[in-house]
Amino acid sequence: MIGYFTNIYKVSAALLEGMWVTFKWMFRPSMTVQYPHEKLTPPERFRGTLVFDKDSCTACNLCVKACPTACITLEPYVDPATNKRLAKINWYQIDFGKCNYCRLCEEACPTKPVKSVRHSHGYEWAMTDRKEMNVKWVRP
Amino acid sequence: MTTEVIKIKGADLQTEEMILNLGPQHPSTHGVLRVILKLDGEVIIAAEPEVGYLHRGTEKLAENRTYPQMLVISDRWDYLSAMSNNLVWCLAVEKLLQIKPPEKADHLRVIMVELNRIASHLVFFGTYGIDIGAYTPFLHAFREREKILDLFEEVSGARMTYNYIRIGGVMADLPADWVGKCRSFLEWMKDRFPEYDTLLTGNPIFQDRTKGIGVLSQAQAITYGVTGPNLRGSGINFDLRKDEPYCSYEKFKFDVPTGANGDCWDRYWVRIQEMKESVKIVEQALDGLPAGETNAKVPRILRPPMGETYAQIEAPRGSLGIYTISDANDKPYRVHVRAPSFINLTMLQEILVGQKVSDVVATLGSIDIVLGEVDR
Amino acid sequence: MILPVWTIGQKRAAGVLSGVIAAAVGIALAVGELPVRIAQIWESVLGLAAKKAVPAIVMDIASMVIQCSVIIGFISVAVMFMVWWERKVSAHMQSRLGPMETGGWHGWAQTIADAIKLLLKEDIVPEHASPWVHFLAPVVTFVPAFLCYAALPFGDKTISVDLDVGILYIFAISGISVLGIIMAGWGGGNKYSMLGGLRAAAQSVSYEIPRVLSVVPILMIAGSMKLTAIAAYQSEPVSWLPFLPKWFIFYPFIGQVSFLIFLICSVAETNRTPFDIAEAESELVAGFHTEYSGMKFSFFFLAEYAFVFLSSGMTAALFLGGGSGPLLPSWFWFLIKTFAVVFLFLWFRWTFPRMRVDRLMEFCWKFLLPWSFVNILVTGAWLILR
Amino acid sequence: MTPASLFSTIRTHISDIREIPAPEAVAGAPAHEGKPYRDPLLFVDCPASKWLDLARFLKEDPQLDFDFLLMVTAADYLAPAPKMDVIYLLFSMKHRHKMFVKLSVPREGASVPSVMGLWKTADWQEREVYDMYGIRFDGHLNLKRILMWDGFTGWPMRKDYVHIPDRYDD
Repeated sequence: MIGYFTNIYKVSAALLEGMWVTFKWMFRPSMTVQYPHEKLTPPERFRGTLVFDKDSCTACNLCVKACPTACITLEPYVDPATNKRLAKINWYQIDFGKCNYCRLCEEACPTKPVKSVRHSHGYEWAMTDRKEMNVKWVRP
Repeated sequence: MTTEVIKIKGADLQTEEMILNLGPQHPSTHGVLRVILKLDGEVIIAAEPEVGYLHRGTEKLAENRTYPQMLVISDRWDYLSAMSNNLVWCLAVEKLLQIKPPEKADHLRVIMVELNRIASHLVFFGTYGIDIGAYTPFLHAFREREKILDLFEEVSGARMTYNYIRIGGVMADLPADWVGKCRSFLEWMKDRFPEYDTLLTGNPIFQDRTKGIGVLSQAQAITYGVTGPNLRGSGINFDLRKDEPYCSYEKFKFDVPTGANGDCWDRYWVRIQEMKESVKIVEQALDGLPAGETNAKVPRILRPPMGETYAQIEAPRGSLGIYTISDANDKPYRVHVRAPSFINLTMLQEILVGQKVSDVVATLGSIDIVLGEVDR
Repeated sequence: MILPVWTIGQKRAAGVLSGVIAAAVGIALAVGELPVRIAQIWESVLGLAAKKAVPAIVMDIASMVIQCSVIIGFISVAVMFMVWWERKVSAHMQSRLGPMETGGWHGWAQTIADAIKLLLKEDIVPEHASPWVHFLAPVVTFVPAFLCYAALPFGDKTISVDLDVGILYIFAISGISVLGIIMAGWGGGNKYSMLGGLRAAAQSVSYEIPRVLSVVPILMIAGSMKLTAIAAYQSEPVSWLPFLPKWFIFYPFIGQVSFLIFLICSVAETNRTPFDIAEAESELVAGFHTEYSGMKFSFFFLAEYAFVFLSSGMTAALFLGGGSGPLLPSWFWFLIKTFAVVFLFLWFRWTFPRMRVDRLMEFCWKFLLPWSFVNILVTGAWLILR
Repeated sequence: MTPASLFSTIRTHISDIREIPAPEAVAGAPAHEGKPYRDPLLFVDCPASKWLDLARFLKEDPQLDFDFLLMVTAADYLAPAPKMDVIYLLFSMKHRHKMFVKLSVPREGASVPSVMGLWKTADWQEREVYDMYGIRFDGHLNLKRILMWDGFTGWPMRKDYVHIPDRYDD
């Protein structure tokens, strides 16, 4: 008999404790970042959309080999006079539909001080058509 | 093995079973899983899970990707604990190459894997609360997980597909104030555990919904090859971090929680205790963080020698193993991923028989499967 | 527990909140006792009508129409407020913000936007649903909620129909809405909603009995089923405890037990957690109202919140002394107490998990029912010995 | 128990199984590749017909007690000789030792006795091997595709699998 009542007491005490936790949290500041008004600044190593620097790239194809999903295609610049391939880039295309933002291309890129293909901190990018996913940089 | 359907023949009353499809579009199947239930009223006669909706053919992909590129694919197996997937792949390749990562890399790996275990168990805690009907724990759990993901974002650059643990070490050293932030997170986490206990663990309605349901006996657990918290929930003290210590786990003192009678409550309780243990491990790893560089010497084009190896670690969902056969060129000849969720799911067809519909959700939630890993 | 320091946003919100409360109290004091005001207006209208020789029957119809529209208007406004309030309370309990954008400060116009959206939504009737049952289900669920408000006392003497069997009337009419839920479950034609409908039927029927029995002690003490009489009985202070008002909740053993049983059963009656097995999201997806969209869905929503307000109104009237309270007018006291009980309903929903079907039935038949009988026994004994 | 002693206890009971030797460095292999590596475990090759009673012996013998089937997989070889290996990794919970068993089967129309009766985890893993490699497991209660959809033709994981372009290839 006593067990019956102690059981009731224990059950209701546990239920009330649970309610106290939610009540306590009601008056604490919330964690939400209201996106359009407040924006989080991504940390320094954040892997945002890829950015390509046309001039410093030497068309060495290392990034094409490093990419796991082979979404980078490029064409080196051929000098029209001597039609020899120069260490410059003609056009460089990344298919963002297949890219999975893994930074392997940036690590493979040998260009010194600043890498020619690297991740920027941009995360707000949307497109309405699939073809827009193939971003192409053309060096005149 | 489909259990044969027991035809219930009342003398006059001919009750025939109702076939109910749980999934693949269902809020509580944690992904794209379909369970065909044969119901008699609310009691289940036969259950046949059907998988394969999220099959991306990682083993075929692995055969034409170089060893470092395969890391990116490994993030996508158990997408709630990508660090463990990276770690098991790196351990397999390091075994083939016979190289040993430096001391600091081991510590960093342990910190990352244990933080990832806390994040993965927090997702379990949140979604299991919702399966049983309590909505608030989910939000509280994801608030804590958000803090862990911020830490990962600072160290590796991404929130879910980290690609941080590399063959021979780690991608880069910790940023400057990372250790301070990690310690403050651990303090914050320690205050949250008593709250979780009052919110769900101690709640009599929750206990009433999970105690004695979906009982998995020790013999069943072993014959079904179940590993991880589900196995420890049935009382078998088997944890790869203690049995086959990899990347310097033997240096850390932590105990392995085991349940008593293998029902949903024990599996839930084991995971909550494991979170507390992981906090202890991360603290010890942070205290003993040695100096020194973080990468072993690894050739740029990786060509492991001929041979085959099986490396396994204690992932949050069980023992995750990689079996690779290499024929000495830069792409693996054959890779097989021993996914714990895929094997833990097999026991579903035997446990569910005889249960009620609302218990299906509790049992399925307590096994804690991730469909990315089931279908690979 | 050190009180956490509040952010600027919270300080501003607290400021606005206290402003709103002060304004409400100001209006309440200005309006004063409602019946006195209404009586004055009503005399002047009658005088006008007498001069124009308007027949008496027209006056009665006019008064009925006015009363109905006042009640329907009040209910829809109250329901809209409650929907918004539930979303804000649940958000803050889960350390998030809830609606913030629509309508400026803390998204107060969110429910109005939802209502308009639901009005404009296409009303889908599933292909293998039986049309009439599907069409009538929301009506059968929704109309009883409004009928019951006729007998609810919003303060002393502000009651539209002062039935002397008020409580019986409310219990009887609110029983019909279970029929609506079963029709919705069966009418929808899909397996999940049928399961939901069956569960809701079993639950509502079995929780009706302890709910009614828990009110019996109050009838025995107050001696009548008239809600206004019960409210009047509770207004003077209790003889042996001078500062405590004579509310039924303060009666030593009887009051607390019947209050708790009544509260638990009304939570179960309105299908809210921890008893919401009818629309258990994780198992039955949305239970009986999966097959409804647009206006019909909002009827179910309206019915649920109307019943929540009705149950908390009755709890306030029966246990917390309806309109009695110092200083402020009685209808304002009634609103404060009702919204306090509504807050309890919300609080339960965002803290407790859901009970399993058979455990829920067992809890009702093996725990609540015997305790309500014991309660009646104790009241009887106390009445004889007094 | 060390692999050698393991092998000797098994050898006494079942005669015609042989231990697969660890691969040595091929004579002409370039130096930087390093010595071939294999896990220091016992690798046993067993003819498909003998597999069922070997499995039962491994499971029931108290000294070995392999009660835990960790993994079932397969590998497809074209180069030296066209064959397929079905690979089992067995583990003992009590003695904490592991062992590989390989069954080499021909590439066409291969069938291996199913060990579903001994270890229930083999149910789905054997279905996956069937789904990926086309190796039939006789005695399996529910042998049908598990990861690919039922209407899929061909065995995707075989080395000579050619993908038939379907509507998903844009």
